[in-house]
Amino acid sequence: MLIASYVFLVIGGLFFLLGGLGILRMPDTFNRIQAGTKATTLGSFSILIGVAFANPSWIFKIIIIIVFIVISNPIGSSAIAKATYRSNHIPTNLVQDDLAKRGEEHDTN
Amino acid sequence: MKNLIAFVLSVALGVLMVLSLTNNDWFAQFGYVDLADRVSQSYIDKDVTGNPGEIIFGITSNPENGAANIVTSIVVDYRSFDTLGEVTVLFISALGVALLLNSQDKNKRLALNFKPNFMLRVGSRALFAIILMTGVYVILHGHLTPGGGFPGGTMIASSILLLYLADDQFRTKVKGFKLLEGVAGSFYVIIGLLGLLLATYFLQNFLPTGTVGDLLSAGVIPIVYILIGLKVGSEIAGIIDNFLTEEEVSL
Amino acid sequence: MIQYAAIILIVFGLYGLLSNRNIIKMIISLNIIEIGLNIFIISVGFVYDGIAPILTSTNSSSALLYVDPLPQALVLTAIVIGVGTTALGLALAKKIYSKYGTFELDEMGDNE
Amino acid sequence: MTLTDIIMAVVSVLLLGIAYLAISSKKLIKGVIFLSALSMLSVVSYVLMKAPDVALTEAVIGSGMVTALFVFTLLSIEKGEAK
Repeated sequence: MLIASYVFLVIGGLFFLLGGLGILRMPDTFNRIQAGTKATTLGSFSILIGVAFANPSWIFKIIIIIVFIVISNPIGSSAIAKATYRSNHIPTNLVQDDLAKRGEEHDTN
Repeated sequence: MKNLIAFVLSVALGVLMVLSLTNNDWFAQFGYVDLADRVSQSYIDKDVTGNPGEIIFGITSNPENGAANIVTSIVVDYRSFDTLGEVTVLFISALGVALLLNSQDKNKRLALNFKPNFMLRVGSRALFAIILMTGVYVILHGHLTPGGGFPGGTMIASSILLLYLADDQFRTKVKGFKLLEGVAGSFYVIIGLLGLLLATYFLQNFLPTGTVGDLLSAGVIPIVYILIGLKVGSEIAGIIDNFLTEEEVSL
Repeated sequence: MIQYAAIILIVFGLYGLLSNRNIIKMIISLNIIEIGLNIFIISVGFVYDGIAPILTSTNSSSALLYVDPLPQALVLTAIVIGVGTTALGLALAKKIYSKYGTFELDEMGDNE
Repeated sequence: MTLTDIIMAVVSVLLLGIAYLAISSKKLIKGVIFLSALSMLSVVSYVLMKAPDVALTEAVIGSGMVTALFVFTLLSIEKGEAK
């Protein structure tokens, strides 16, 4: 039981390391959001599952925390992406721009 | 030149503080405090008046103070009068903010220059439920686990802040908050007067304290912490509401 | 170790308070002083190898070695009071801006 | 020198660095964000000094409430300038 917990903790830490590396190495803001959201969501899952293996009586609290992270992390990153688009920090080699078709505007500054 | 004087003054103050810290009998060396010299040891042993002996979690029943969290037992029982004064300070500062920012009657909500999209609105409703539930849990278990009325009340206020941010049209019933705040403060004082009436002094714990570690234990401590949580939450939510309104500009 | 860091934080906050002429930055410096003071008060009660002052099912006896709970009780209320005073200061700053149109103390009173 | 001492030294250095950045930054919003980071680091120091109650309170207030109040103030000012 404890060995499974250690394995999940190490996997979670590895994903956090990869997320941090991605934030450092990625070229523009959208790529950084993608690295910082997906990797840390999976990393937090792994760490929480490892804690659940180590201490099985905390399982209900851990389920609530997982639900919280599932809802809050993508919503936060989507809000950051929207704000980035509005404040004109988009890369120049953009292939497709769906928000412009829907009438969204950049801030004029 | 001004900055140089400021630098010299602040460095002098820092040197004075460091000098007064070293070789001082009143401040023990960092990490080597002897608690037996201090008054805190009697709070941990729960023997300010009686002497119950060693306290065991889940076994000892009816000690002088039944809270398993010793910090809570200090905040809400041994030094409860102090806490009443601090809640009053928070109330007065909330009153000052309301007086400064909300003087006119015709106020409107601060209009953000973008509309929150569908996902943000719906998701923040779900998050609101989880944060509110966590706040209520933290308040109710304040005498068993870390937390209590102060952080729990702030969590309730932050859930309301989330609704304010994610929904354009959201505006709470501010009068309800004001009423809740007044009722909670009044009940705090009433519980203190009941302690004066049924026991000997103001804010004394007049209910039986139960077994250490049960949810229903520690006498009046959970009741008082629920009241503090409601008061702190409604006050900070009122402050946020005042900051998010602006006066109607007549152009 | 962390005690001296708290003292240097207080010194930083004091220097910022004395050298800045912007109201928002002065409030930020006051907050830094508050954080430094809170860390210092907590560090007064720290004991090496002590445990947190909460009786649980694993730390079940009051005869174990605990850290000092009294500074924690003082700081717990002081943090919440800090929010109230910060909000009051920011409300005053907002009123000052609506009257003078600037946050800088030196530029006030010239435009009238 | 135990592990706790080493972590405390690292946290102290980080606290001082971020406090310097918060005071010396030119833009106001940057100072506010550094203040929020300073609050989160002080949460780490409270946990190291075995004060979970204080850490919980500071985590809710320092990262959420105080930052929100500062940002609301700056937001209303910017709106007033745009008009």
